[in-house]
Amino acid sequence: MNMSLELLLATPFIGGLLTYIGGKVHRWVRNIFAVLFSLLTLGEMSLFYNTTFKGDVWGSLFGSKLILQTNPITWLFLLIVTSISLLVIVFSVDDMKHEEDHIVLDSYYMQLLFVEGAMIGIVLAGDLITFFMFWEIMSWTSYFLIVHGGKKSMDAGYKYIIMSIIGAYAMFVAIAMIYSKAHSLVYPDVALVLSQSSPTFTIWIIILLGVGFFVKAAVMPLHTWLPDAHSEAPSPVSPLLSGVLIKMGAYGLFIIFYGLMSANLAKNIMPSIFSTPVLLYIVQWLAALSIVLATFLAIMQEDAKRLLAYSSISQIGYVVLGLATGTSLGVAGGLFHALNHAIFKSLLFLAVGAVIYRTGTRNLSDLGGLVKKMPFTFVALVVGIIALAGVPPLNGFVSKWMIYEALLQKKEVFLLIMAFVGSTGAFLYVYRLVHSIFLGQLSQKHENVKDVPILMQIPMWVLVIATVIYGIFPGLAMDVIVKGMKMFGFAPIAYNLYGFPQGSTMGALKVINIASVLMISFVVAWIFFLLFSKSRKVSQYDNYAAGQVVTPELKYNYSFGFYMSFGRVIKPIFKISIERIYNYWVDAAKIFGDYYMRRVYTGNLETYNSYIVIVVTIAAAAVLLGGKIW
Amino acid sequence: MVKMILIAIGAPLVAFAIGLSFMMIKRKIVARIQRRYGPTIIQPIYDVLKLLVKEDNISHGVIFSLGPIIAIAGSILAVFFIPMAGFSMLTGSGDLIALLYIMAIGSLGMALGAGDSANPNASIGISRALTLMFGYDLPLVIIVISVALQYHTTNLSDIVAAQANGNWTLWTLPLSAIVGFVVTYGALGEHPFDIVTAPHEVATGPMVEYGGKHLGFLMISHAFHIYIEIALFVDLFLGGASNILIFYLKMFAVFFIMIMFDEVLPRFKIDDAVRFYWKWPTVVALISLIIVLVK
Amino acid sequence: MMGVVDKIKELDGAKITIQRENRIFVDVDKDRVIGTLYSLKLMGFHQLSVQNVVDRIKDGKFEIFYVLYSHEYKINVIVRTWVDRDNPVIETADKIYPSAHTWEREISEMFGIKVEGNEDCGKPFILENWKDIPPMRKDFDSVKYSSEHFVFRHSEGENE
Amino acid sequence: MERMTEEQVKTIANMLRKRSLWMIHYCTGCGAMELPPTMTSRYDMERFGLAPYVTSRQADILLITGYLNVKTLRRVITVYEQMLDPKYVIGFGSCALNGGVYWDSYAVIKQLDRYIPADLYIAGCMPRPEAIISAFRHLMELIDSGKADGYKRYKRNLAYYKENQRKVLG
Amino acid sequence: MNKSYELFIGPNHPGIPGNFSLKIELEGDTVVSAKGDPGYLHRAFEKAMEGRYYIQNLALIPRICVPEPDINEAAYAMAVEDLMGVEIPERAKYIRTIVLELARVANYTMWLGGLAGTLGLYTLAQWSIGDRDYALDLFSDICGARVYHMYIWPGGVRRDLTPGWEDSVLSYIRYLKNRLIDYDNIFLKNVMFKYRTKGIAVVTKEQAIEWGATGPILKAAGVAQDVRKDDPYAAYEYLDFEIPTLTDGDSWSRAMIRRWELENSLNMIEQAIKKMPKKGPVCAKMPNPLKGYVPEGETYAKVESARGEHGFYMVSDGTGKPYRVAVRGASHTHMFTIAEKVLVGQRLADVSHTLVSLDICPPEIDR
Repeated sequence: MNMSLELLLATPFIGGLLTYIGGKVHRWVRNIFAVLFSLLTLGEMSLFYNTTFKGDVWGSLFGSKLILQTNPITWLFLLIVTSISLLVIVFSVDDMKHEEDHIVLDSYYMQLLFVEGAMIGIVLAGDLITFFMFWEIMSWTSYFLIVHGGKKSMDAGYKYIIMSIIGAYAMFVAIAMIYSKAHSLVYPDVALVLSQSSPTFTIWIIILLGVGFFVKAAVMPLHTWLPDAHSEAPSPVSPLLSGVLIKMGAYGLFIIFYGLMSANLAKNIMPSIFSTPVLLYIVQWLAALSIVLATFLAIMQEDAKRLLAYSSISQIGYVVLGLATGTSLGVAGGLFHALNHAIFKSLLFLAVGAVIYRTGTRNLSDLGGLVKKMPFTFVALVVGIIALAGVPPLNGFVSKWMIYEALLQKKEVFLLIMAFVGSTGAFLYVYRLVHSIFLGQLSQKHENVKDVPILMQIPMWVLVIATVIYGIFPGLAMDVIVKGMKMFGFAPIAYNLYGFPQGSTMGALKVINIASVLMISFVVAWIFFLLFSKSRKVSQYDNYAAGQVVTPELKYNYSFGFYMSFGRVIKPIFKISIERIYNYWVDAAKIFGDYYMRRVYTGNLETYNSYIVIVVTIAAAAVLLGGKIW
Repeated sequence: MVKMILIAIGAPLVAFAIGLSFMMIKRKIVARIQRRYGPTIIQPIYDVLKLLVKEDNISHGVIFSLGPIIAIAGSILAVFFIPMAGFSMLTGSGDLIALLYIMAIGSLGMALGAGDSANPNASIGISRALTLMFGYDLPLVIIVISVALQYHTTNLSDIVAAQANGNWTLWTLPLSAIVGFVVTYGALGEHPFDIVTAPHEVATGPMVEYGGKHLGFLMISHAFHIYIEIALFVDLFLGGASNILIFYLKMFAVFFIMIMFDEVLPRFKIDDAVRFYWKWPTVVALISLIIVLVK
Repeated sequence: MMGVVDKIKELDGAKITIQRENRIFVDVDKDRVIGTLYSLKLMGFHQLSVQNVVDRIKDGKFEIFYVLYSHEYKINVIVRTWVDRDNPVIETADKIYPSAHTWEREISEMFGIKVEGNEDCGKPFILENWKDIPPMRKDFDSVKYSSEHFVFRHSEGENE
Repeated sequence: MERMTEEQVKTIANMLRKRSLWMIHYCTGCGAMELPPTMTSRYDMERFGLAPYVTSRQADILLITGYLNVKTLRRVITVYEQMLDPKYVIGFGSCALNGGVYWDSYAVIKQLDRYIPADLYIAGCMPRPEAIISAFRHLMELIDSGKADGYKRYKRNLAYYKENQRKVLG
Repeated sequence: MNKSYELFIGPNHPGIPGNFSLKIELEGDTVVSAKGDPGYLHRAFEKAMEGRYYIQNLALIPRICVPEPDINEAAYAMAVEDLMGVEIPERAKYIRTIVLELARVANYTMWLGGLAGTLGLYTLAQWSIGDRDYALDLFSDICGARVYHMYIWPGGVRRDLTPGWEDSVLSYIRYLKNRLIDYDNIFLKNVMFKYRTKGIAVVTKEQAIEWGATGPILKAAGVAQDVRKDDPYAAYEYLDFEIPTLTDGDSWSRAMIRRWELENSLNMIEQAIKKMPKKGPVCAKMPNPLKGYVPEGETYAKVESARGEHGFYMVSDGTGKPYRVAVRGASHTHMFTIAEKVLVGQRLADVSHTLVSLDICPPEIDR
């Protein structure tokens, strides 16, 4: 058992290197290696289902033990990391085929696997050094993944890495502060130190660590890197970033809120509002603001991936909001939403990626009418948006419902209202997404578009099935979550396979009933529909145009500025743009950074790869030998 | 068991009948307000049946045809979650919060279908519909929260039960009830919120390409829709009812007052409608919510 | 009020006919018409009521008239000019009177007069798919066209 | 037996159709001037289940309100072909019948039923609301007896109609 | 990036007042360009009139403008009278005034219904168009037709008023004045109405003059111009009336102007009935219409229609048929010079409302 945690951690790294080498042999060797190793990681991960394992020392650094650990909560995040990575890699095989330069591709797969490994490391970490080390590896490798997307993505990556560095420094300072007090960075020791130190110290530590996680989780106002990075990254990378990478921030928050700082501690050192410690209450408000503002911004987007990116900010807001409630139901809802968001957001990014793959554009106003050409992708996207909008019976609904109930129980009504607003707003932007891409008039230049190849469809199907299963049987996920939360001192919540009985919640939920009644009424309505005379299919040009004839030349498709009138309503809110202030800073940093960084970042991928490999090797060597050196 | 099945079949039928009767009455009352004689009372039935027996139907694709079907399926689903005169099939399977989302299923299905008609008028109509939905959802959510906090439950059956003996929410939370009434206008698309289908602007909006049996289905789903919105209002604020006649009378009273106002108001523009909902109804609902919180 | 009539009388190369106290005909050459219109507008004739054409087929000319009106003096001035029927080209007045733009579109379609400077002239306006000579010309026989293109109903009975 | 039921279904369908006639909101000519009075409070044609509807897909009756210009004819044909069966056409006034006062006009077609099948004509220029309502009543009778079969004729003689249309529209 | 899209308003669209097509290009919900497409009602009146006798043309001209046909008859009659030098009898002048003003009332009530309809208030549309119908009854009393009266003809009017007609008119006016209070309450004083119309489709004074606007558009922009005052015809010089003006030039001002004019017209009819000579000829002595030739010459006759200046430019070559008749409809300028410019930047929701507010009458444009 001991070995296997390390094996699990090592598999993607080894796989990454082998993939890179395999790429020199043949591209199929590389592809098969990449898929195999991510599959292997998933397989190894699944062994840890329902396992709790504390403290597996795998090295030491600065006299602090390096520990790997696992429990059901980490398993949940491992599941997200490994499964989405596998699907992304499978999707990449066809999606990245157009890339001519095989070096680019080799390093691409290697970086994918490295990011996966780094995230596994973060989740498995049992001490802050391991955590921080893999955190950094994740930041840098994902930066390289983002810049694969071309010229614009360089800027986006810059923004991302600069903000990541700021977050990392904050984190580093916090870790150094703890280390200076405790001389050990293992979680239980840290928790002990925090509980014994002065409240000011503890609050500072939490704030500093929190900044790092907030940057990664893209909670407003530290979100500005996300829209650019997630939209400019290559289409298979976006699901990894949006679905998984930002969850690491959420995981980090979970660790500091409930791992390093017990609930009592928080209550003791700071005042409470609505029985929530004030710091958590502020976090809740930031999360709620993220939900609302990012929803508004998503509504106004004209670019499919940017829209999804903003929606990610909004959805991660739910996760953080749930995590910060501090009640069992809320935290469980937050964790469950992290899983659900990973599933449906990856699904959406893959579906949009499939559209980009076939049409070459992600500009919503250039698309339209693709439902007849790409029906499978359409179904995938529709399932994704229904889940995202939180409409029963799909998975997004259940976790949102839990968060709402938790807020309602705590009478945090204003947060609840904001969460609700974000969710109704989601109807707007998800409909815009599906309408602009798949409905409306098919443009002439997309006459010959086909559905995507089977290798790209499989990941989408897997995610569609997962969306439905976790929606109808939320108990499957709750098994893991409730068990894991017990270890962090949460009271268990009553649940069953299909939902929640009335008791620990203010109302009851049984999704299977909703789903089955919906299905039955749908079938009844359909049969009733079929009783009447058949419909004849007409072309999209045989359309009402006030008596005039619709011709292909006519621009008869409403897509640009879909919610322009709504935009007029919310305009006053965005008079002061946070982003503009940030952009100014980033530009300044760029001017400064360009001079020095160009020396190091030559723009040559081979060089980058060698950097990564060297860094990883040195880190590994330092850690493995660390105990002996220091 | 037999009773369960009977209710399962009967509830949607009763809901449809009530909704349809309101459609009939509405046309007659509106005609009288407009100094006309008005159509025969069962005119909507003729209209729906005529549409259903059209010999020719057109479709722009599968999604286009699915739109009206999902609209009806979603409406039937919502019917089960609203306690109807003592019967409440599924209130134990989904509470008020779930109901808010369930009520959206039909509209979203309809929106998908209308989008597939490849007509900008339909697209504008849906854009307006969703925007309007966003507009009235804010006050609606606030009043739903205040009612839930008032009775410490989100289960609609319990809320109805708590209002027994004339202890209606209307008396305890009059401000919320007023906002609920205003929200119902938007939810039903009555004047001045008939922005979605405004014929002079977008040529009936989402329905622009629907004809024949598709349109008939949309009319049926509208009947359900009327029932759902008003039944929800009655359950939340007028204490539901223990028998169907009283339930109907309460619904009728609400509907009647609604028509009286709606025929003398011109139409809002969509952004003004959202601004309106986010201004007064929201403020009033928040006041009511704060009253509940303080109590 | 007489002041403005005197001013009109002083217009270069114009033949003035005072039909009524408030209706004045100003006949000018084709080359001078834009200048005359401009001077009249400066005098306060801001409104172009109608601009249209009379087909003087016997003289082989098109008579183009502009009915102007002044809010100030309450006077109608009708400016007339003539162009050859064989080569009907006029200059646009839409820089002076914006409403002339559409009138010119109409006369160019109905009479086949070319209007220089008006880019919309020549595009179909009222008629669609018109292949015959411009219909408002005197030599276009409407009855003949209509009996050639349409079938009249003669007696009772369906045509099937 | 089977034939009988089919017959019965048709009868019921026709009964429903005549009670709910939706006319398309298309004012092709000046006859449309008498439609608002017919629609509104004084004559109130909603009494008979007649209501104006907006798009071609929703409507049952196409009213050719008066003369039909060639340019309009093209749109009318588009609208007529977009309408769903069963659909009925009423020609308003003498202009739709034989060109009326525009007998010598180069722009106005002279016989509506050469281009689209008319089920009914209303005489007069312009027909009074009473005449319009009586025409609707007559149309209802025709529908009831199954004689309003213009849409079937259009399908049957499509070549004839298309030929005529092509001649005029070019 | 495809930013804009196109939308047809008309011909088969409730948002267009008549058979007309407006192709608008929109970006989001804002109009970026609007192009009118006329010709759907083109019947070649001007051509047809050249081929008919003066008296035959009487049957054609009312059909040029359907909502208010009488102005055509009056302008045509005035043009012919002007060419022939005929002075019409006093009583005919008053009758013409009454008929024209009654037609204006009919037009404005219909217009009010149209405006209310575009704003979604169908109740007022039902009321006002229903009330208009009683005015049509009055027409049918004097000439037998509801819409196309052919009552005003060269030399005066076709026949004398039916006995007791004045009283019916007066009772109708009383009725309508009472109803106007209801209209005001439901619509013009409605907060929502102000909300929808204030600041929409603004035509400023400078623009109105520059673009050649007439009628209510000009009055709403602050220019008191009215053919009835400036160049009085019929019996207007004997009547006492004011020209209402406002300064905003927006849709609300135009609605208010029309509302005042409606009341003005009712008052004018009352005055005219009071002042009208009770007896006397209603038609000047005219030559046999089939033989009588109109002298050679040209003239421009104009009347004030509900939309603005309505004119007939008539050229006679001395034969029994007019050589050329050119019709000036106010909507021609209002549509192509004003509406197309004013619509740019408007919201889609305001397009049909703007068209009705400018009172575009397609038959007048197409002719």
